[in-house]
Amino acid sequence: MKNNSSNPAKVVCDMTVEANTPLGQLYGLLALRADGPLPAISAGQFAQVRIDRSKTTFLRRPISICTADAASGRIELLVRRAGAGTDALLACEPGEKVNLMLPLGRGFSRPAKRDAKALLIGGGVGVAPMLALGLELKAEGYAPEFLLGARTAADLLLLDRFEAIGPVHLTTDDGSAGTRGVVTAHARLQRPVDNIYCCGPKPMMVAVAKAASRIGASCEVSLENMMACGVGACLCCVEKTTKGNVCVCTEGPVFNINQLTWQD
Amino acid sequence: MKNNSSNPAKVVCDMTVEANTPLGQLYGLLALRADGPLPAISAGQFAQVRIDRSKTTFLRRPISICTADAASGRIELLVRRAGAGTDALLACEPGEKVNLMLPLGRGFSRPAKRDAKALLIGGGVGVAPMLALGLELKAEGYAPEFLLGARTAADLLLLDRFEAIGPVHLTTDDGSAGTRGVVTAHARLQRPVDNIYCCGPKPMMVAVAKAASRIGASCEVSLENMMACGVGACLCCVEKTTKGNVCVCTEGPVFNINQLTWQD
Amino acid sequence: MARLSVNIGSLQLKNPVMTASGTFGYGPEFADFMDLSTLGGIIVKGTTLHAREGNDYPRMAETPSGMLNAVGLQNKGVNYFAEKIYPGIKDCGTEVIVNVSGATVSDYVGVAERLLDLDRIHAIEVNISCPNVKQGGMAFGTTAKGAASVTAALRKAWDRTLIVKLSPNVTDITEIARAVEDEGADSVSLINTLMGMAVDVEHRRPCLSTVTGGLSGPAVRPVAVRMVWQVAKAVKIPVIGLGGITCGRDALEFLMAGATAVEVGTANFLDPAVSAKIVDEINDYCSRNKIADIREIIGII
Amino acid sequence: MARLSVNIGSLQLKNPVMTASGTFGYGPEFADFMDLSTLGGIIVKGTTLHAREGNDYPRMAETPSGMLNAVGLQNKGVNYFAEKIYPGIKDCGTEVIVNVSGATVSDYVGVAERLLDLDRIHAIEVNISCPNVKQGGMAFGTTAKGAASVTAALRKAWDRTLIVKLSPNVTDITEIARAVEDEGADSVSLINTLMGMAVDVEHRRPCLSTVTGGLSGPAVRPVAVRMVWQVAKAVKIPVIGLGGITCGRDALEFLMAGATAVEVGTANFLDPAVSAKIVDEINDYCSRNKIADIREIIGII
Repeated sequence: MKNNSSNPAKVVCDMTVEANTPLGQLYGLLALRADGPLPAISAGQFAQVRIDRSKTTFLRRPISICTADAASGRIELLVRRAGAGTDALLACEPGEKVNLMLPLGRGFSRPAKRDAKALLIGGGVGVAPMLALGLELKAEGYAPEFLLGARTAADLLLLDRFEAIGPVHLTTDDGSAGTRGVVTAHARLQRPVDNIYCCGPKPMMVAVAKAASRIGASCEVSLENMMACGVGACLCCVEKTTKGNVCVCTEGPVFNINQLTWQD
Repeated sequence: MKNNSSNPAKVVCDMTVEANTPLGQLYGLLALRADGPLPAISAGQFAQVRIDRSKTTFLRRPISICTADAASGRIELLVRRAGAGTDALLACEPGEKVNLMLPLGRGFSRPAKRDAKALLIGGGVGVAPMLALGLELKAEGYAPEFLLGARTAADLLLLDRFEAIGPVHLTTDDGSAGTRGVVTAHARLQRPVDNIYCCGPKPMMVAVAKAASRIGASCEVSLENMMACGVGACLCCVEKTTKGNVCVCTEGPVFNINQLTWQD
Repeated sequence: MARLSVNIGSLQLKNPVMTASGTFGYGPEFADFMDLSTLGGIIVKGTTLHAREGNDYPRMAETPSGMLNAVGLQNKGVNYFAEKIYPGIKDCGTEVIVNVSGATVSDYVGVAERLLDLDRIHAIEVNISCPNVKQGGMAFGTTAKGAASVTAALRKAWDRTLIVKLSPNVTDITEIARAVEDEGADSVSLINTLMGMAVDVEHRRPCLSTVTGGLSGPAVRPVAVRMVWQVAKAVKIPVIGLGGITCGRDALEFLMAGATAVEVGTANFLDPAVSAKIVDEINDYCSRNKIADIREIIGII
Repeated sequence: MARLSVNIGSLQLKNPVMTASGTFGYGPEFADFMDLSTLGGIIVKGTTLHAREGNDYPRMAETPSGMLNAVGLQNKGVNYFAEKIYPGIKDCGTEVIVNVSGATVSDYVGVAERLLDLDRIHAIEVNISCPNVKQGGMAFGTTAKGAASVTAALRKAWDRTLIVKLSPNVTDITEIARAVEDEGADSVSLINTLMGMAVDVEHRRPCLSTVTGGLSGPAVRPVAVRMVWQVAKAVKIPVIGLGGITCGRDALEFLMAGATAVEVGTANFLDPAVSAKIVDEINDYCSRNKIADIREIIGII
């Protein structure tokens, strides 16, 4: 039962670190290159990254793909220091090899209408898939807007990249950049929105989901449940949905909020 | 019960890799520097090295100290690739920190007579403590000779360093350098020897011990039993001696062959 | 190329390497990464008579060289397996073995009876050792009496190869193994997970929704090898070894300790192609050591 | 600075961190690396009535996040301890607890009676769970009856704090714990090592001279935390937790699961100063979380 197609949907491969750019104390942007082309990758999909340098990290770490150029075998990963595993990953030096499984999971859907008002909302490191989605939507002729939130100005990542794609609205908890407060309090949500795409801390996504229902916008969120396998085998990363417990790694990580049971 | 002396006999500390010199495919010489002076170190003592880079290496690795300059906090370790732990150690880059416990165990004794004919016999990576001992003996006014054995010429390590101390006799299994055959077959053992000091593979040490008894030379060997703690707490590295099971890490690693039960 | 084929009862495996239940899905999940037909067998996830939702999230915690899980037998039931999954995997080129679970003896029997309709299922592995379900599961696996009762009932209902998966959470696993052997099991597989627990000290709560869960991974391998060695000396039926196997060397530990075949579990999460590599590594070891037939080293210790 | 002192029976510990028997020698072995007086206590190596040579080399094997040992209670006997070692450590500034082992009940009693001569020994830890000796040891620890018999005899002979160290190699550790509590033990400590085995596949032989040995280290921590949690809920006497503790966070897992104190074992081999650091890390956690008294979080789960 070998997948005989010369280009399987998923691969496991060593990739070379082309660059490892620190973004402040807490974050880093890892540029990786495969030896050849990669399978098609769509915004919202993730990679399972093996952490060879950390003695205490046993499992792979799921990391959302920030940008991808499958043809040239290049991807970028936005990494937040969350423990020994991510610390070790951010310690990788250019030229070093990192083993990844990718692309995994299902990405974001597309707005029903070509002229839809699409608002991409990212919080903290959750901006990663929003950059990928923004690039895809723009390339496909949509006009995405961004609403990015963070604790402080220092935690607003890759702003220049977002501004190159479309209008960017900002909020910070301390008001050091953009509007002070949470994203859901931002004025942009008072104006019409057709499609909301969101990735960030769960409390933020829950609030965004509520706001979306209120204003009648379609809304997809990207979940970050803890995972082991990343391919739907271990059933550890399940989210309770209208269809019962489903694997975030295969049915998600992107879900339409209608599938979720956050309201209950 | 703090050891209040300002200079304890043993320390655990991070040391900086000053150089990591490959010696062929199988070996490497690691030069390490502590932030300050180290406790007095004598030939035959060893260090317990923590291997941070290897996921699969749980315990420290005991490694014989090849050369030491306690005052300047410098030591050299001769390392043979024997698995993931030593591979990771030999992958260390200059500037990297390595954590060590040292100096551990008891070193070699001194010849009874100032004009003793001392023959230092080393096999493979077992030459490491012989270099330390040779340097000490010469500095103390003895005239040490070396008998070094290895599989091939490529496995004869640090020859220039030995030749700078005293006469060096060589044997190789394949005859690619020195006399073909084992060290115990070397002609030097036909001529008078008062003190033999030996470190190498166990079969070689057993043969040397036999030869020493035959020619009536005093003989000390350095054992390499597997260990966990290195300080006499776990009782895992025991060797059967005339006094029963004793810890190689504290009673040794150097033993006079009279203490051992190899004859039985 | 050494002869690697082994027999478990009437079941013939092209080589001793199978994938463990709950760690390899039904197989297709891994088809992008490796050739499933290179395996000795695939043991599909725990299947029950009726669909089960399993336990609440969080169900997993990472531990030193291992992980805890508390999935709780989430599956869509044996009918769904027979109708929706079996047709897609029956021709995958290797033996497909179904892991059977239940809360009562009649549950187990019901699953086995339904599986009799499926020609290509030549063996079942009976899970009497799941630590993550309230009823049944491990309850049957921690007493010789409980283990015997499930085995006896299934022996009547299932005439193909019957493998019973044993719990390591017992004082004397050989007693349980002998009990299932006496009731006609063709083989025992061990070990299932060790019951464990982890605490999130920052939030002062258990890491798992169920508090305790099953520990797997390389951490448990020494316990698994020991139990396989003990059981292989205590019974005449073939023993299948599992617990922390990550490479050919690890698999050989189990074979030498007395296992006729092995299952690769948690390691599938670390490297999705590892099970195929393990077959190659066992082959390499045999060539390197002039071993013509893997059976030469099975139980050599 | 939180209040860290805890009581085990009549034994008062300045903090809940002790070093485990067989991993810290008698203390002085580590005095170059840390200040022994910062510890809650030191549990010295297993002591028997008469001197024991222990098992043959090899006695140790490295395993994933752990190690196997088969030392077999090598020690010079209780008289040697009383005469040659006790004088040198009785004033080390922390509690010295003697781990007592034997092959027969009268052996255990004989050791305890000799220790009554030593004023500074306020507690003994009774090892009924050593997997590495043929007679006695684990035999007493795997049945409630055996555990009770040793405990009852020692309770008569020893009027100071009596701690019984339990084996994890059982189906229901709470049953054993209740049995020793019923016989008057002041505390139980757990877990001793899990019985394990490793194979040297290149030489096709066991790694240990005894074939099987005791598994310790972070690998076993989830099993240890689970058993401590179960036992703490089953008995009224204080529980001492051990098994794979390497840092303050690990120690806090045990405390929150119900342990009144902990023992640091194998980690002493990785960092000879780790036990002192763990005391500091527990203090830091308390300050960070506004905990005035460690007892606020003991058994919080």
